[in-house]
Amino acid sequence: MEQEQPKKVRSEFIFFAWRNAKLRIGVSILLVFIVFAVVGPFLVKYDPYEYSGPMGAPPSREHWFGTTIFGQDVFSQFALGTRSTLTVGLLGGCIGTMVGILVGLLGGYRGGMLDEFLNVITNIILIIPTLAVLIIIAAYLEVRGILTQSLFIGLTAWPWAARAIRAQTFSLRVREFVDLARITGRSSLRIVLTEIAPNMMSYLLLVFILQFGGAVLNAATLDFIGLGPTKGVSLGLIMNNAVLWAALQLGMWWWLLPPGATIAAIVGALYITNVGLDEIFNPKLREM
Amino acid sequence: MGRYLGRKLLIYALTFFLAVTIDWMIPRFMPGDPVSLMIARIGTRPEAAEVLRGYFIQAFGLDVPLWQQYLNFWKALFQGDLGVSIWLYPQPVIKIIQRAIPYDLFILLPAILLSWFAGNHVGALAARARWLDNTLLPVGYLLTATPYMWLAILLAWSLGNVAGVFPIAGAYSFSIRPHLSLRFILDLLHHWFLPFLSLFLVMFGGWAIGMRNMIIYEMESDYSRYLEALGTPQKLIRKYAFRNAMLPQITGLALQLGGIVAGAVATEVVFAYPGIGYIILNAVQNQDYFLLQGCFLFIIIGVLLANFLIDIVYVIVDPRTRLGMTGE
Amino acid sequence: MLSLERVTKVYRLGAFGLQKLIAVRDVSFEIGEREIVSLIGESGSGKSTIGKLILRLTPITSGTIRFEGTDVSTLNGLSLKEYYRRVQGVFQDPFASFNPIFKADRVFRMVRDEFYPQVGMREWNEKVEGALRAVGLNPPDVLNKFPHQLSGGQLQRFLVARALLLDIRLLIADEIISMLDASTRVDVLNLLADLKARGLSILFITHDLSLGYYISERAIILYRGRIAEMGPTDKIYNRPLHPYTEMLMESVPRLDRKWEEEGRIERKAALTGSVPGGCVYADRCPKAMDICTREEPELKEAETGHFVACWAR
Amino acid sequence: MLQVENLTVYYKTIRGYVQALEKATFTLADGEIMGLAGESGCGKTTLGHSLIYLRPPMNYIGGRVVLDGQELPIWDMEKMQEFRYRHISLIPQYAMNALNPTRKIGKMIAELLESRGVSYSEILPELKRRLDLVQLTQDVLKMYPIELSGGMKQRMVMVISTLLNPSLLIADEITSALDVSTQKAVCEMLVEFRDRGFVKSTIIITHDISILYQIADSIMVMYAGQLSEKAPTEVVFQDPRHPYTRMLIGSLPKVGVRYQEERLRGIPGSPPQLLNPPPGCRFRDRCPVAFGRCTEVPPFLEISPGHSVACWRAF
Repeated sequence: MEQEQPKKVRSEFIFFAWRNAKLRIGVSILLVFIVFAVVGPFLVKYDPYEYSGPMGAPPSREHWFGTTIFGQDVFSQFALGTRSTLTVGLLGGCIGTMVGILVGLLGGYRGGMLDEFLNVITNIILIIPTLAVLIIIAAYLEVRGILTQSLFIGLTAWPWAARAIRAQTFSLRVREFVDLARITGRSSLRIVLTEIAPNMMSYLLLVFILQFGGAVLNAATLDFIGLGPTKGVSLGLIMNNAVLWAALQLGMWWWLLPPGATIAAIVGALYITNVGLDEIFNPKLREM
Repeated sequence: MGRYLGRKLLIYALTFFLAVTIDWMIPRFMPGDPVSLMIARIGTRPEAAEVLRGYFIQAFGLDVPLWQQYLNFWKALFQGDLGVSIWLYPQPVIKIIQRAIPYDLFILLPAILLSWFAGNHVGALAARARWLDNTLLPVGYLLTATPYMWLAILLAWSLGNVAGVFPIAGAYSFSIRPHLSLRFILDLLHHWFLPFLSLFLVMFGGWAIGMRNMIIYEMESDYSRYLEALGTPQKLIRKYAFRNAMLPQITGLALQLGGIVAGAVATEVVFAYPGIGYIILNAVQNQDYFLLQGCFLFIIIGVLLANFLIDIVYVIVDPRTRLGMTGE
Repeated sequence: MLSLERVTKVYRLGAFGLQKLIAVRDVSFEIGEREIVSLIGESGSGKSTIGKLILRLTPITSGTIRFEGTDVSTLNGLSLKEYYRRVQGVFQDPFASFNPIFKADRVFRMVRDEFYPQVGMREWNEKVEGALRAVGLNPPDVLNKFPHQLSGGQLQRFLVARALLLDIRLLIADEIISMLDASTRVDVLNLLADLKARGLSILFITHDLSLGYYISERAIILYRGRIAEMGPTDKIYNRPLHPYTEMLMESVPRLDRKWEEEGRIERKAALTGSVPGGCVYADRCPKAMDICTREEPELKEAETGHFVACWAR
Repeated sequence: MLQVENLTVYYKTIRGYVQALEKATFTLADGEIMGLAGESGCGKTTLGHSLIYLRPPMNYIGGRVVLDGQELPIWDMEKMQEFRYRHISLIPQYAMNALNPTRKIGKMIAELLESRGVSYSEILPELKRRLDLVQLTQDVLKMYPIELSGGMKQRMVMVISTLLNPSLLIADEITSALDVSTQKAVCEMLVEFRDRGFVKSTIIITHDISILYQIADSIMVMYAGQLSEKAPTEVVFQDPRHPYTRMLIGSLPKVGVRYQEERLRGIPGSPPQLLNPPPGCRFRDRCPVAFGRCTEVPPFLEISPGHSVACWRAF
């Protein structure tokens, strides 16, 4: 019976994961959008910028989400936009998390002047409003693609992650199992990778989810100001065009509402997943 | 206390220094020649292009060595010279920004303070009333997940376009000239309400959730348990928990400032509200780089000032920083 | 075998390391072959820091630590690994000593990876089982389990077994039984005595005086990073020379006599605490003289092998 | 005078009930300082806390608690409110963090007292006298907890907890975080509080039996959720009747004992899981004198005045 313990631990995790409604809801919504982002563009009948139908027509059989004021198919834009928005979120979230992990682990494990230095840098970038920097950078870029956008979003979003990971590393570093690895003659890099990082996996997942959500929102805001990808479509860009071409004044709700609702749903699902995972990883938050 | 504020001030000074440097660096070190780019985008006749080029080179100060350009940039900055706008040529950038700032304060101050106040109180209530908790949590998460501009669009469409209760563009009606009268003030407030509400709502969700989580954490802490074991009524325990949960919320306010700025920019764009955000949109559309740079600097300065104010408030409310017991 | 010469450790605190905390100051002592030395002190005495310095877990500020004649601070890479082959440590918290997400026997695998990559799996497993039996564990009971499935006592034995896999000469035992239950404490303590019988030397770091008496031949009393008194255990316990040691001996809850039976120590002395110049104990010392607040006393040999740092002696 | 009868408290977990306290029956006389000893997880803290503050995941299963002739509604968080602090009080294990970090201590005490309907200004002179007694200056009332050292906070909490002269005081592991010298001072203060009548009786929960030898009038030993033995301190040390008590005391190193001369022995094995404990005496597996009868739960019986044991061999 004793031998079965480890299995029990794992099954306990699954038990809580399954029982957690927040996680179930969050993950299902995310899955729906991810599937849509993958499959959606194949269902599209028109080029997103092609003038393919009547101008400013409400949703119909032919144009599921109606058309823009120029007669472009909103659904085509929407399907491609969802894909690019999720891509930016994923890439930007990855980059932000990576840099955060690097800076946090390095400063937290090494300590001393290096940490002091990284800490000051982190604090400075934390204070500077990310969007302002992004606007300046994006404005001067001649060609903006999804990749550059993700890169810049990731590179400005890491500070809080670094701070949180640094604090975690700090508390793990003084644990005795790290000392034990050191007196076994392990190198610092190996200790960080094999002793400290595995203990933060759940935490890193949470950080990534939040970075993901943040990147989606940041990208949407940038696109909305008109600093999005110079080619291609994104959900922010759809809203940008809609507002610029007076969709509000004309009451073209089909042009205005779907992109924002999708962003809200994706980010909301990410947040809810985050809370659910937090409850599972952190037994204190479990409701008995 | 001195140490705490001193350290913060040092960081702010470094931040400002870095921000100005970024502002100076980006047009010079980004790939491509910004001057040709601008001229190409403005797309004038060749003769005019030459004049423009001369002007730009002089304005950027590109004809002197880099270090001198950098020093000149700082010098001009301290003289309040941020260059001349291209979009509203020949108005100085600083004038345009000065005109916009009152609108930003008018929207942001009430939205930040009220959402913070209301969010904290509602969050604290949610921590003890289960029905409120069950409704507040989903609503709160949905609100924080909503992009600022979309909530703005939603409000403008529903309350402005469909219901027709509020205007959806501008700071006041075109038909009225700004002057001090009840009619004008009411008109101002009428235009102000929707942008304010959209900012307020998004922020409110975040504060309420933050407060709810913090207060639950505080109610589980050792001092709460001790008071409970001594039979203290819940009222006092909650009061303490609320007070202590406020502290991280104050720090949170400082951390959220960047996001709030972004929100304000997006909201102003939706409502064509003549604050910095609206200027940024126009600067972007008109390739007005001087104006963008100026806006960037003003945002940084505003955020730093706000951060410092929050620090002072924090020192006043948390005895631990006053006694120099914590470093961060 | 191991000698410390005027070892000092200063921690830098606060922003940019502007504040200093002297954790250990001018500490010199030796550990001989087959000897158990107790390092006794209250919290903040620097006893754990000394253990960490010997294990090279934190850099030394000044002074030298020599192991069999070699300056430990000069070691690096392979030579440091050789040092760890001979000097090992076991720490206070058995549960924190194991990475909670891995099985407990991972600590053995790590030793093999780092020190014996050439040894075959079968031979290695036999060696591990031998070490486990040597510390009184039944291999099938404890192998292939997660740390939380084992008791604190079992985990501490596990770590001793881990050290035994190497050719160790010196074991630094830092408060290794303070978190164990009374019923298993003494067994781990006895294990240390068995190790000594196998030819090991042990530095037994503790805050519990009765444990120090049970296990060690020599004891060192630390107070705020300085050695207050050092000498054969029975002499220190039965005829303490330093007023601090005296106070400790009176305060420790003993099972052979009650506090009331002796004169009550001045309570105030035990409760204040500020940092003066001169002797660090002067502010609490009932025998403090003028010189105590001005100059710091050196460690002097009061009788053969019994050292004390006190102006009153 | 405290009478506890068949008090049973379980912890609710997802796998079922952890039987942390099983049918505890004992009495505590006025003026008695009783030490409650046992290994970690034996239920001593559960017993202590259930007397004042029984909240989930602790579940009241059964039993009666009578204090000074009045039955305590320990299963009812609300009704217990009246008894807490005034009649039963607690010095928690986490005394170092028990004070609100952002309130001045004096103000916190004032608010605490007012909330219980006691006038701060009336009690202030007595509060100051007691601060003197525990060697704290009156200035601490104007300080924040962070300005106090660990030992000072510990004493501050001692004064606060006993300010209303409760009949019963539960002191939970109050010495474990302290240095030897401070530990002694704090223990002596506990005795003095009793001597001066600030509290009638005290339960000291600790894993350090040598402390109990110094200050307790009686010692109650618990094992795996069951009471093993309760007797006056001297009797527990001179003539323990439960094998667990005997082995536990036998395993304690004493100054004057060295391993070369007298090799002490621990208790082999480990306590049973309390999720599904084996029937009968829970010490059975580790007991050197266990026999057939031990599969039945031994009653906790008084074998001589003030000396109760739960062991078939002792009857």
